[in-house]
Amino acid sequence: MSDAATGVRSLADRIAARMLDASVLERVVIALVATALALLIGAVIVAASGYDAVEFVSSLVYGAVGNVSNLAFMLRQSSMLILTGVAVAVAFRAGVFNIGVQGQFVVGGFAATLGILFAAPLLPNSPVSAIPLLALATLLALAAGGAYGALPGVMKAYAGANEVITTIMLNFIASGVVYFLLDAYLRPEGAAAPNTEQFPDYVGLPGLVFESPSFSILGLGVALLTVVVVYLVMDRTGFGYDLVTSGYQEPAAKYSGVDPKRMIVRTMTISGMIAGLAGALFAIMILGYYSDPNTFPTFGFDAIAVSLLAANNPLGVVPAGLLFGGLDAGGQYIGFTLDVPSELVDGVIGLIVLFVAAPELFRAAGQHTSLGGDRE
Amino acid sequence: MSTARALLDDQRTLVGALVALVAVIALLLFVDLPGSDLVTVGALERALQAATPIALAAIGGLYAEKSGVFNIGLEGFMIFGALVGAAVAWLLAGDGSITQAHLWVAFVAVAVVSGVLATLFAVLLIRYEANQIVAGLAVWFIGLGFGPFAATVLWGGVSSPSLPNIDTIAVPVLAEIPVLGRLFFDASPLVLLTIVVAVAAWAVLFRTRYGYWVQAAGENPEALDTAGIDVNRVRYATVVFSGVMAGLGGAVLSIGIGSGFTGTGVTMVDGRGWIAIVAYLFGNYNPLGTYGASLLFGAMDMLQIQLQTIGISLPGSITGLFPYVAVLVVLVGVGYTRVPSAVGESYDTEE
Amino acid sequence: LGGGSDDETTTTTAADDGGGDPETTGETTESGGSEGETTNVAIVSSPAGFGDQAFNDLALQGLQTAAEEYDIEIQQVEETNQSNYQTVQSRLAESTNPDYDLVVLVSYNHTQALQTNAEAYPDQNWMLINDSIDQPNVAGYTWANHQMSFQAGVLAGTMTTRELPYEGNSLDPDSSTVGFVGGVDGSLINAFERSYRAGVEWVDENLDVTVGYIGNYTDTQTANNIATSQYDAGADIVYHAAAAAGQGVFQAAQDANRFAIGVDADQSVTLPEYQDVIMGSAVKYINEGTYEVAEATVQDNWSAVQGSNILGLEEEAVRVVLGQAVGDELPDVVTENLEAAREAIINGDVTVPCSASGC
Amino acid sequence: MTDTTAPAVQLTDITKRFGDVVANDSVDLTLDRGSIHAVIGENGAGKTTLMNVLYGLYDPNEGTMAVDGEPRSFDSPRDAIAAGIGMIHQHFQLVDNMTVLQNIVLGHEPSTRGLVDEQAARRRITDICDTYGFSVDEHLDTPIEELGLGIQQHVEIVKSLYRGADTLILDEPTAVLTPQEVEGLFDVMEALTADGRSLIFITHKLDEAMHAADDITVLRDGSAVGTVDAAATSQNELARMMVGREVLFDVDSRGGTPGEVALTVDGVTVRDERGLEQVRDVSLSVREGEILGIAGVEGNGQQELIEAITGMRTPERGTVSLQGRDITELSRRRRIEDGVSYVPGDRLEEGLVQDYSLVRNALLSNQTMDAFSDGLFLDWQRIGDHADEIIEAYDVRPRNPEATAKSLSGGNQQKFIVGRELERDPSVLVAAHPTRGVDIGSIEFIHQRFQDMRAEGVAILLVSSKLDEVQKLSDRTAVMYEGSVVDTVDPDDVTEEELGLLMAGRARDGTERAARGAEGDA
Ligand SMILES: Nc1ncnc2c1ncn2[C@@H]1O[C@H](COP(=O)(O)OP(=O)(O)OP(=O)(O)O)[C@@H](O)[C@H]1O
Ligand SMILES: Nc1ncnc2c1ncn2[C@@H]1O[C@H](COP(=O)(O)OP(=O)(O)OP(=O)(O)O)[C@@H](O)[C@H]1O
Ligand SMILES: [Mg+2]
Ligand SMILES: [Mg+2]
Repeated sequence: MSDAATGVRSLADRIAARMLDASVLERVVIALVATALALLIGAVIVAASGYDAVEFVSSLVYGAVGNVSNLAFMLRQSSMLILTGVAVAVAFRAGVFNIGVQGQFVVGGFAATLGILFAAPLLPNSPVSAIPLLALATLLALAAGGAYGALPGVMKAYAGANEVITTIMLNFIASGVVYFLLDAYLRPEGAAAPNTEQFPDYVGLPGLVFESPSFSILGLGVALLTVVVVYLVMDRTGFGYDLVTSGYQEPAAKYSGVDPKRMIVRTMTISGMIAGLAGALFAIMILGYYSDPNTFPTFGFDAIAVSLLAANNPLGVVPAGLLFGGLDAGGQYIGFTLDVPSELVDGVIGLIVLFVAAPELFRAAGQHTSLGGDRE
Repeated sequence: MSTARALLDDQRTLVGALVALVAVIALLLFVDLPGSDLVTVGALERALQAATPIALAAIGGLYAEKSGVFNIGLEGFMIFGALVGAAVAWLLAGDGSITQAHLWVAFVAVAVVSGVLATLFAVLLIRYEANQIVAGLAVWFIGLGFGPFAATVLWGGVSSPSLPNIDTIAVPVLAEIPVLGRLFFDASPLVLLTIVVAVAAWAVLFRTRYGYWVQAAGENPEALDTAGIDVNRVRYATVVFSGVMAGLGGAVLSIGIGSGFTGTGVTMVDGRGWIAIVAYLFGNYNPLGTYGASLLFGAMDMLQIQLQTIGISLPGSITGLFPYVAVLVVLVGVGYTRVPSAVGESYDTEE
Repeated sequence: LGGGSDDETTTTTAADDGGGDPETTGETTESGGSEGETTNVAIVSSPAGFGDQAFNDLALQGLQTAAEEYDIEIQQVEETNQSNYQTVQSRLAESTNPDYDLVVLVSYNHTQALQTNAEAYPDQNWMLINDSIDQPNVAGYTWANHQMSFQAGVLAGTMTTRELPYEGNSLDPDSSTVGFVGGVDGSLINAFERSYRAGVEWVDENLDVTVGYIGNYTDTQTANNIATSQYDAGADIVYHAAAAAGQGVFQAAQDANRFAIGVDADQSVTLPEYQDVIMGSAVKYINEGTYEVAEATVQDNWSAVQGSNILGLEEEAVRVVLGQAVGDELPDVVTENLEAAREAIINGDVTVPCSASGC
Repeated sequence: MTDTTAPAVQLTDITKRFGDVVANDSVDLTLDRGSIHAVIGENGAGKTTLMNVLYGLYDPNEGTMAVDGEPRSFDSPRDAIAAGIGMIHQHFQLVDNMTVLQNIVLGHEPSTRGLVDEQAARRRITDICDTYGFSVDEHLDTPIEELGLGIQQHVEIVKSLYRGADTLILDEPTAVLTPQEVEGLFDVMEALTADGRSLIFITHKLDEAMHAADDITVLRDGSAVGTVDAAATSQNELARMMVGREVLFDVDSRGGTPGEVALTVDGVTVRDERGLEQVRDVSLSVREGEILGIAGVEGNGQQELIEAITGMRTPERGTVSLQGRDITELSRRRRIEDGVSYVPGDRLEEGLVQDYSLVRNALLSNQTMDAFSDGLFLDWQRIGDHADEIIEAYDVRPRNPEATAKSLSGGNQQKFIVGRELERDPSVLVAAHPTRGVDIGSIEFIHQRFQDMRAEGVAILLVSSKLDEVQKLSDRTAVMYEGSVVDTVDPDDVTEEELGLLMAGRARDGTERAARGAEGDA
């Protein structure tokens, strides 16, 4: 019996135990009810605006899982949302509101791009070079995302600057600066679009199960692996215990030997690293080049909703990420099949977040399960 | 003791900085230095305009936070305000052209609609004890989604057609005063109105019983409760007020000094709600200081424009980041601003 | 409100969808519908989205004109995330209900994704606006932004030292400054700026151009502020290349009682409320381009449009049109200068900086 | 004022239950007009609960109240205030950043044309101050946070008077005061009663009750044991009533000979968050197998001192050494690993994570102990076993390791923390109020464990506000007053009374000590 095998088994046991936990059950119920309620309101608005609500909902579903290529698109969005969702969850779990995942994601992807573009000419033009290139890109993305996350962490820990605001400002700054660098220095001669040149063909993830040029099951694998690692760290290591304890009750964490300032910086660094990794995946798997960040999807913001829906639990991020990936894919499908403006789906996501923020609403509405559950 | 001193000192630095700013501006205006190209009466006029939506939202947010509720949804309320203002003015006009009366009615409508939305938000926060940060973010998301959605339903695209805005009003006689006349008395009435609002907000907060209650609700709700005042009622009032003010700030953008609603990207509000939060932190929860801070951010915007106009060439994509960087510098510099101690905690009377 | 962008409720009706199944049809790229049968066209927006009263709306308008003449169903797809273009394109190409005979992609943001998809879906015909790809099933259309901006510069340069009293607005003949307000400071708009500057200097070396960038194409307020700042600093004519945000420039012109130059469409027509300040517009006939390709699709004449089409002054696809209200007041020298500059460019006597696609 | 002969307050048969806990069990209490009535009792006897009932914060389950002879029932403090009752809580209800004046008038602001009429407020406050000899009016425009606790308490009293209180409830008003301030308070109390107002005075200190009050009611386990005339009782009688048995000093054999010096504190000075010097140049040492008790009124720097020792706080000056090794710069985590255990005074915020189960709480401060991890990962199995052991040994109820900490009663929470910290095999144990809120049986057990550990050679620093506990356990007792150690005494040589004098900043013989506390001052 290998350690890994026992590890996985006990992990599975723990997950099962968790799922039976009343407070987890309550959260699942709250998440489901919040989502259903938000969708219901969305459908009502659709109907009130003179569109066909039934068609709206059925297209939403078809667009997500209706056929193989829709499914691939949904899983692609889900992979990104799961990764960024875990990044958010790590920070929120430690009581730090990292709203800057989008910026860290942008910076991480940019670093990965730089690595690939500058190192590729130095390596033989063959598929073998993919391995060192991908490794380098990943490392750079982790480092850049981590550093860009650490910055607001330091500002909070040592200057008391509210991280909600600093991270939002840093999002704007990341997009602006990356755009400038890209347009000024990385745009190929003669091209108009602020895009870098295409990565070499061999840099990418093999499609495997799905024949999509922008989704590989390996991408989903990376996301799930990250989830497992983060879960293990949070649940099974002393560091994870420190982190989660800081989020629950900082004085107790401090009493038990945690340096609160350092913990903030570390948390933000880890969160930023995961966001950076998402950026690398985005550049490598989805784009295959890099572009103006202002045109990127707002994975980093949607991730907040994902994480909240999952009660900031890394395992819960997986179903939540799948749900939001589905909403995303369905929303896009609606965009080019129905007249209903697809922004509506963004609004529905906002409603889900709003409802998830107020569990008391559902408790008051009679969703009482046996235990009070915990509020953060 | 030292914190209190620090606070006082902080106030003084702020006032000092503002005085210095005004002095420099005056100097540049009246003396013919190279800087006089940079700071023109026109630039000041536009800085005052740019400060207006920020200041309105900031003063609202200040009241909410002072009473113990962090309304981080200001940006979202601004989006709704901008949209509703444009929509109501457009709908009122029907096929005809939009008149000044339509615009003013639209302003009132924005106040009402924002008030209703903010009441719902307040119920979630206060009665259902929603996490203030998360719920506030949700308001932003909802604004980002439903704002452009509603625009599409109304206008067939995420933006409205071009709309007229509130005319400037020239106050007879006063408008003739050099510089000041043009800045305040031959300007959009909204600029003047916002200054009046800032002064009134200051007086109410520090000179009336309601102001005392607001302060106590955020600092020690129990003390207020035992003094016989319903803490949550005070908080409801401030949260609704903050929503209304942010909504009006948004309306200023779309029909006050702007020309309709733009819903692409992060919408025309473009982060001003976030800057408003920083403005009242920088203003140390003092409505006058907050107005000054808003003006500073407005001036920052104008500075980067003026730099471009006089041909100091920095890439536009970089100068555009000035305000955001300024926010960071301000936050790191005055990060120790004393936040009311009960912010973020819901309050239940015992039993 | 511009063009026909408000009656866009045109959608596919499943009932008269008579298209065959494309997956099984032959190898040739000429699988488009023949006359008498409904032609399905999808148009995907650029990140700016529809309703920009410029680029996207113009492209759509061309299709709508074609739809009035031929049996065409238009599906508008607004997608503002560049990273989704890959998927949107392939989803449209794979669609069988309806089967699209033509997919129009607005803006170069689609280029990278289309490089893959054009090969992956050889049976699908694509029109790419503002860029081109060397594939048999792609019609690339690029308009010479730089040439029309040069012309705009000629207009501004000619007028700034003259008088033009019109309904309370005026020019200051003593001022030798004109302005430019751009959207995003990048290659694309830099080409507008530099060519405009070259046009101004072609008229008179000693004229000054002040330049400002908004940072996006949406913030009308900032556009207004920049233009006002330029008028304050002595500019009496401001040219904008800022899509929807450009309205702020016209407003500023009205407040300052000065003049402005529009872009993409004849904005004195599309935005009549500003016609008193719009001296002229640098126009590109994107609508004619989309019309042309739609027509070719209906008539099964793909080879006529396939390939890279760069449309400039010579093709009469771009030019400066004078404002519908102010135009009549302009002295003849304007038309003379514009014509002279046009000929010089076509002859190669004048080289306009940058290219159709950027700097 | 309907009936001038009726008592100011008459409580009859008041019963208040919290779930199974009977906090007040048909309590009677009569407060005569113009008198001071002391209420005494052990921790948890139900004093505060009774007062909260009177102040309208709690609804009694049974019983009636009469004010000035009229039956009343209060739904909220607002009603109580309207009926002329004021309460000064253990924790002051003041808004820190508002001025004294604003605090006093809060909720009852005189206004003219919308604006608060400061002049009117000022006049009324000055009147009140002049009548009773408060100096509060000298600080009317000062924010509360700049004032000392003594003045803050006066502000609280003036606030109640401003609101028209005839009857004042003072809940443990002396706990946070210096002896001089206590004297000042007693003067004020006298002036108030002379003016016809009535006071309820809650205290733990028998001498204070006897000195200040006219009548004394003793509560025990929620019931009123009896009411006595303060002039005609003795401390012994009161103590017997409080505890329910004769109180005897059971000084245990202290046994054993202390070994090497384990913990040394040398010239340590500590400032708090507000920059105030809370510990001034303190030096002391604890040997292996020795218990050093620290006695003192709460708020005299004990907390800051032990935080400097345990690594929760960085001292401004001075060194802390462990077995001769300077650990001043070591992090809290390193100190835990080096064998410094710490039972914190604040069990709700620091000692336990309220939302965690007991199993997860068993890991708190044990995160880096080898025993609980197998290399990379935590061994939750072993942590669970450890939680079971603590629950078993320290009689923590309920016996459910999955119960969340917040679902436990205060005493059980405390037992769990003590168990966790004592069972780590520390070389130094720092304990703050280890038996606070713990029932008698468990107190004996914990005390036994302290003595066992001393026998095993652990150096123990014990901070407690219970003098009997310090007297019983410690080998030496250091007394802290205003941040300094004023004396270190042998518990066998000193009476509780003498300790009390030291704690009050006086010499053992009662003479005014030459202002020693003022050394580092000015
Ligand atoms: N809100 C409450 N819910 C449940 N139990 C409570 C509550 N308040 C008090 N109790 C319990 O009622 C009993 C009496 O508590 P009370 O606070 O009146 O004691 P006290 O005499 O004031 O003690 P101390 O001297 O420590 O202040 C205790 O067992 C306490 O734990
Ligand atoms: N504020 C409160 N709100 C709700 N429940 C409370 C509160 N305070 C105490 N309790 C509950 O009341 C019960 C008794 O608590 P209390 O603090 O009186 O115990 P205790 O008398 O200190 O216990 P022990 O005898 O172990 O010292 C416990 O179940 C506790 O969880
Ligand atoms: Mg008590
Ligand atoms: Mg107890």
